[in-house]
Amino acid sequence: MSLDKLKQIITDVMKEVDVVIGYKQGFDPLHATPCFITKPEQVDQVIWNPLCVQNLASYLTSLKKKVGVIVKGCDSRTIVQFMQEGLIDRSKVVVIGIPCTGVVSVRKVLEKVKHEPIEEVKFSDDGMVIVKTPSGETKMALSEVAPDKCETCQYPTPVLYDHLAGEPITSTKDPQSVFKDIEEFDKKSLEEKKAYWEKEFDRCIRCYACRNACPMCVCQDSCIAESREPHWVSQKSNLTEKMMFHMIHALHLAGRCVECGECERACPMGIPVNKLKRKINSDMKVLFGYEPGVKPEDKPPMFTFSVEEKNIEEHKL
Amino acid sequence: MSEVGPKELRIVGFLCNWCSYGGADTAGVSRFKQPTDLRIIRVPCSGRVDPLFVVKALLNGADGVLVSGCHPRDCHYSDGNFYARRRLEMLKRLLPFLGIDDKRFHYTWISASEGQRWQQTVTDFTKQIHKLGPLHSGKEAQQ
Amino acid sequence: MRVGVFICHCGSNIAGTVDVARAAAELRKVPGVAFATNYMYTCSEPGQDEIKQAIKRENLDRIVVAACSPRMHELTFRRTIEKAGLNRYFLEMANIREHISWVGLDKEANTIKAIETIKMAVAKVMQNKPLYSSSFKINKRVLVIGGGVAGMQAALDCGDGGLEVVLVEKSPSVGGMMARLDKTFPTIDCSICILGPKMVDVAQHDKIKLYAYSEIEDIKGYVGNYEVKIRKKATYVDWTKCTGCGLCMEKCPSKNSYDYFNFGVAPTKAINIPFPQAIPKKAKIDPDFCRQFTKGKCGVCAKICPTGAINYEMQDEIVTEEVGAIVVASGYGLIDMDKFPEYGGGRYPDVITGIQYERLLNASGPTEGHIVRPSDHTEPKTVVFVSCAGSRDKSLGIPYCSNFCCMYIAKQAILTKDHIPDSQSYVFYMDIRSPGKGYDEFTRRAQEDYGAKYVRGRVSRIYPKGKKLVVVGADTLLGTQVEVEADLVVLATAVTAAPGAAQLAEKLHISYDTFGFYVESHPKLRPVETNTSGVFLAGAAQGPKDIPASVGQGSAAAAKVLALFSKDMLESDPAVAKVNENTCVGCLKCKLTCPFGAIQEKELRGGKIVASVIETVCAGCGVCTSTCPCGAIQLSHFTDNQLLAEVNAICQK
Amino acid sequence: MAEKEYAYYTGCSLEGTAVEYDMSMRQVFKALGVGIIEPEDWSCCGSTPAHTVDRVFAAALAARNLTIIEKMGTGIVTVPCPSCLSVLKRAHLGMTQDESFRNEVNELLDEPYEGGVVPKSTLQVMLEDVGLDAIASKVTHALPGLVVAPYYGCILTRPPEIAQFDDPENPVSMDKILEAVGVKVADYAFKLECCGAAFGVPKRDMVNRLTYRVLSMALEAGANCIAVACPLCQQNLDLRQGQVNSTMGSSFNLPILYFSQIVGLTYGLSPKELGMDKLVVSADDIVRSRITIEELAQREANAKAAEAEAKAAEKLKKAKAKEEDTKTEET
Amino acid sequence: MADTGFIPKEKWGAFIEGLAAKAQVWVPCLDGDVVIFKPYSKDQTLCFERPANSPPKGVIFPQSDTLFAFNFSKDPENPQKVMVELEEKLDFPKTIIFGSRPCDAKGFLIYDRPYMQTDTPDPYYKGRREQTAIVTMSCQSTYAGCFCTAVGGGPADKEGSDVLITELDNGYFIEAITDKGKEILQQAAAESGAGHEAEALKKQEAVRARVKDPFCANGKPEISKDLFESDEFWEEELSKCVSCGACTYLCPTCYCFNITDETTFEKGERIRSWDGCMYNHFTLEASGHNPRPTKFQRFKNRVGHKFLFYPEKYNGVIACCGCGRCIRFCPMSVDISEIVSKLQKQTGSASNGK
Repeated sequence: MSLDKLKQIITDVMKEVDVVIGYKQGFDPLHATPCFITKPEQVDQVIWNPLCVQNLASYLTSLKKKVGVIVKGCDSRTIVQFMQEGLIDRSKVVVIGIPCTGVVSVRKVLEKVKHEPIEEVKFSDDGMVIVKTPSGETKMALSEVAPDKCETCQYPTPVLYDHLAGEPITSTKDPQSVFKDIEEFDKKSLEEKKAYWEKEFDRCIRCYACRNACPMCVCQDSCIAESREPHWVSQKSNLTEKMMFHMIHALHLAGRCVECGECERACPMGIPVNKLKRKINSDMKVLFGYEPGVKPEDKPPMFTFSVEEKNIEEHKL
Repeated sequence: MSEVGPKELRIVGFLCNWCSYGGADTAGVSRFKQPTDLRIIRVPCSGRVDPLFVVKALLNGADGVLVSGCHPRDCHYSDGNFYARRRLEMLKRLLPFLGIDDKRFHYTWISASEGQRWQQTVTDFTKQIHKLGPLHSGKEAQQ
Repeated sequence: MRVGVFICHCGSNIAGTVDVARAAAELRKVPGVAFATNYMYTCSEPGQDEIKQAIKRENLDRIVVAACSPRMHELTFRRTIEKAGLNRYFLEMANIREHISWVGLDKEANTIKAIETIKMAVAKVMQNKPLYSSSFKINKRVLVIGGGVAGMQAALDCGDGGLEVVLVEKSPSVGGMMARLDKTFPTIDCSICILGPKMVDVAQHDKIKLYAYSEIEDIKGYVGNYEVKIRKKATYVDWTKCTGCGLCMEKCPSKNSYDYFNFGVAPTKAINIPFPQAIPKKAKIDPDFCRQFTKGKCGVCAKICPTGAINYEMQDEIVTEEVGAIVVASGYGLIDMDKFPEYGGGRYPDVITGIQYERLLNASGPTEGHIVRPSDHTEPKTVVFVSCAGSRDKSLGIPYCSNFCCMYIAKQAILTKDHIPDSQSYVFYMDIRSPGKGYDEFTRRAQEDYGAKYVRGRVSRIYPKGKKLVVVGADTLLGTQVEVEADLVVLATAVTAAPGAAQLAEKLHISYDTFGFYVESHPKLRPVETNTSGVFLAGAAQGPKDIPASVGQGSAAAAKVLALFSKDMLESDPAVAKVNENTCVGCLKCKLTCPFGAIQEKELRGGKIVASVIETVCAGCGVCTSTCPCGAIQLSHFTDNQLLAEVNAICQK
Repeated sequence: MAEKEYAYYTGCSLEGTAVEYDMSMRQVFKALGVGIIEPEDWSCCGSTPAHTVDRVFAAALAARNLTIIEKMGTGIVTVPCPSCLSVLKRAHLGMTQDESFRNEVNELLDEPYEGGVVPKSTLQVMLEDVGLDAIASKVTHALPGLVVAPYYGCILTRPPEIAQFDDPENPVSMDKILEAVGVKVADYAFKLECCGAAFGVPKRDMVNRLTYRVLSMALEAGANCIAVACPLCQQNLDLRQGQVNSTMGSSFNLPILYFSQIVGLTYGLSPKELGMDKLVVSADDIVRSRITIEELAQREANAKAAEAEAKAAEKLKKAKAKEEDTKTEET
Repeated sequence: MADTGFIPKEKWGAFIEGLAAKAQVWVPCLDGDVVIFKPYSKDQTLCFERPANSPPKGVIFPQSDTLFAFNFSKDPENPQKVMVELEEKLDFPKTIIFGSRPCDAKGFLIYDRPYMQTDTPDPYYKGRREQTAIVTMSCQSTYAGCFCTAVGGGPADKEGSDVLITELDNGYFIEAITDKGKEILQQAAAESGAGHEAEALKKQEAVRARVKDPFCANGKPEISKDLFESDEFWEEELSKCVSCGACTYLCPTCYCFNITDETTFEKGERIRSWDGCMYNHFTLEASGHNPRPTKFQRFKNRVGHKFLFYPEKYNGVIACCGCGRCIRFCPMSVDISEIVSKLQKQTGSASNGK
């Protein structure tokens, strides 16, 4: 995909919208940051490379204007899910899709270069990332430092778009193994799983970055994690309350999580927050054959029912 | 003390007003004896039971949670239990992922006339929970 | 907050297995509880006075009554505290009888359970908010489902009371089962002779709108305002033109139609009027047998009909009626013969059911009242009646008694002797159940005056032997096996729920028991109400019952409807969902899941979209509350915080 | 080759009084391609006496056999004798439905029964697993004019919660199989009537009276033979027919055949290999009037040839086994 | 100088363990792939290579702190009367924060002014603060987003620390800064620091030179009020902010809190827990009105508090220590240094930038 073509599309889209959301270079060579383009001269700031990790569709529900938005395959599912839930007016959104060959996990790159200051980041055509630090250049394969979601990506090309910057790509990842990690984890003993989550959630500082970064967390300021009416969680900072918050997050996303991974990326404490939601998604698939954010005409399974549930059997004691 | 064990465990029951609460009443009227561990919370409909109530109870000291509503198709509010079924099934599958035995959570359908079924359910579920033992160890209790 | 706790002994019902005094003492230690006491019978007049006085004396503002199930007395105590000036929703009940004292053996454990249960109620009541009903208009029309004797009685009583009635009957004529009976016990009155005038009244009553051959398609709404869709099934005869002359029936060449009215004891024509006294007396085509439909040509009736009423193209039609209350009198069904392979399972033509025998006895039946064997049309001399064919038989899933078989068997034995004086009747029975006025005398008359031989025992097998049927059974009084060679065997087949009873219940949102009979609000005290307000029961739809009981229930249901409609406005239940517009984010997921369509979108000043509840439509299930992610829509009286207070009261690590 | 293999539990009767049931059943299964293996070291099922004494003990006797069968891995055991079947099934169901009962029974066993065996009557296997089409397809000879009264006895379909097969009050499985092989089945009302069961010794009069009714009803229904699937029924109707005649003044001469024998005859099997000669009331008449002498001779020859072949195969197998043994010893 | 010492690498572990014997020692530990302060124990993996993901502020100002517990009790004879017993714990154990960075240490100075240096000091904060010694490690490198020199700090700044340790090639150079520090140095049984000073200084200077200074204002950036009050400015800069509060919770200087009572029937606790101006509830009034309903206003307050209001109140001291955590961990990479440099008065050269 050429950046020039993307810029051309943005320039065209600008004519019919109030703002186009894209990416520009962030505070250091390893970070990209969202940019809100309202003037033609800003188009030149736009970049596109594997550092463009943020899910820009997250902004759609809070914007009242007519918006053009750049989406990767995974991000596009957010828009489809918004449509299923009637959360956006599709006529006010122009979707600029980018076929994506994978992004980087900043955390994984930093781990590779031992958290040294980043001086330069380059991407080669053969899928390598070259990172320059004071102690020299480190070369790593993009696949090595990609976030987990890229490893099983089924939708490299956006599932929905008005403009596509580039040629569509089809996934080479086995659709059967999307939830392999979840299945593997579930095989562990109850004690192991309990210990795992206790250790992970204990780090939580309840900063709500996971929630606020989540495109599907529609409540935002009204989140029950902070309210007294209803009073689901106290202000105590113990494991129970932390777990409770994460269960609220997970259960409110049941059958809605599009697995963009923003929650996990946003967490400053490195908690695998998306795992719970992916577990529920794997069950949604089994129970209702449902995958969030794929078909705009689908109904999220928790807001509908079948009189006869084919895949739910009555539990015996 | 409980009939099934030396020490009572904490079991919370969410019962819909129209069927299962009535079923528990019927069991009472018929004097169907049951273990005493269960504490009942009356809700209008199983569809009112947010799975988070179950989580809240399990995280905060309950050893087992039982939810019971009208039989599917028989909901006083016509569809409430259909939603409940989906939500509770989702939760039941999620609990073991968190390391909580899904046997600690049971959801079922009991009508107002099924006193005997209620007795059986309470007895069996209480037995099951006693078999699993307490969910919360003393260490955590201090937290 | 000043909570008052009243713990009831209920005589020894509670105090026998719960230490109520200790419970009261424990509750006094709970912060927020300003007063706690135990009382012999809290629901009694003095018991209620005690609550009222304590509210004034102790300045109480919340009340917890620990006693029986709230399903029993919640309303009683709500009224009590209301009289003492408190909002009725400042009451919580702790069910320490049905859920504790009656089911737990150990007094110590019961007492602890009771204390905790009462604490839960205290925790909840402290979260309770005052709620106020609002009034809404009612549509003073009533729908009666089923045109049997119970339904007709309800319709006539409502009509006479000045209400407009919509009567829906599934079959082509009203009359139900009673119209098929020959005589009624214990007076041997001619059934149709006493029912006929009622049927005519129904037809002629200016307040009653009759939909015959129609079924309920769908019901929406709530007490006072129901919208009912009725399917008028195609009769292929334009009833506005049909005069009921019967010419078509006479000329119809298709003679082997199944006769639903006569339970197939003899065939009928494909176009027919079910019986001479039918109301409405209109013809209808059975397309399963009509040659025009099965073979595509015939048209005899169309040619012969003097008014040109025949219309082979007729389609079902859906009409909508608006009513404010519903009486369900959909009647009963009978178990199939094929459930009795040991009695031939329907393979032997001379083993018939009681209702078929009624048709044979009936002067307007297919044999014009002559008792003949269906196989060879000869007069039977030995008739065996088998009672409890299916009833009280757990293996068939029917543990209950069918209520009226003992009586009609006695009647049929008497009538058999009347019709064929040289006949001999045998009755195999388990017990004779005749607890009505004049009933036991009647069964004795069958034995003593009419010589029916009653054998106490069950029939194990019926098999044909030549032209006869051998009935093998036990005589448990003599302790021997009995074999009777019979000409005709009549099975008193068990009463079941009417076919489709469950589907109708689902449309009405009323509950039904394991057997399909509709469940009343209270078996003793609210026998014609259901748990869905505005829906009442009459007749055998609620359980097997005989004619006087059905008629009585029909009138009772009518009285309930008239009482309900005696006001112009109804009070809504304020325990409905409410939206906190500050925290609602307008995602409207609640609108997706509301089973009643009670939620709509609302735009606030400044353009913010929020959910809004239509109070009268909301039924108070709370599905919206558990759907709402931000807790902005809360079901009053069962809010998250109220339920959490209960959870927190018992779950403390 | 057998399509599917079943464990085949004969029980004691089929080794003695009902050897013809065993012979004919094996032949029919062979003709249908149903493989059967007899469990090694099977023991008494417990029969009637055990469960009148002690429920756990009775189940243990049956379960010992189930354990052996479970290890064979066939999944299903087919049982010709309804009494054995009922006992095995009762133990199986009791042990799978009630954990504490299972533990109690397993306590008595050397090796526990885990509940992995489904007992089925031979009728059930033929009707449900083989299927009527397959049964009909093997027919080579018609038996014209034969009218059979199918007699099921009391225990084959009852109690229904144990038997879990066919209609408990009006069974039709045998009717269907016999109709499938082209035999006319009488409309017989006494399919389930009591034959007197084991009271033949202590209360002979009563049994004679009961069998009399069963037999006369069959005649009345126009049957010229009765088909059975139970060794005890067969014994009471066949062995005691003379007794009945002498005590009741009747003159029955009604052959009582196992249904498998009738099926075997339509499959062209020889009366001898079907054990027809073991019947007390001879069925020669109904056989000879329907199958020619030449045909019978041919069948006899076929049977002998088959037997010889089987023996040869057995010999070869034994020889090979011996060879193997010595080989292993050498190594 | 007697206030310095040297510990060879092989004695480093023993040094920490020695401290842990006499006080509760909080050290940066590796947990998953993040570094957080935890109480020292032998089975923890210590990590001094990079600053902890979250600062050690929770040691002195816990995320949720039980101010006191209360019990309701009643005389059953007089159920109308409820008695309350309070239980307050104000004796705090001796504590050492070991391995914090100069910026983290400086954070506590920002805390001290409102919590201690007033007429009504906060007993909980003061109690813990006085019992706590801060042992700081000077930075060996710069880290994504950090800018300490731009706000008057430095990678080896001693302000706020009791001890400053600089890692050398074959050991650690220890400087005791306060009396508490001297006590620790004594305990360390260190070799003399003399002779290692030069190496330490050289290392410190080398890192200092690499720290970026987006303000170029000698550590004292000044903000233009005109731009600060412009809604357009905030809307343009902050569109990408998702208004989570990670920045405030990770900030060593953010000291806001909330107080709630968490009660059941008989008992309860008054909890003081972290809060932050990025949260909607922070300014939500009981009436339902919220004076800062949007993320723009909230972020404006955050910047304002650090660079305008706090300096106004406390003699020009900027309430930002330049640790860079809020930039590094911001999910949307919002850069406060970039925003502040844009807000700077047209004096510095940086204001010419974008």
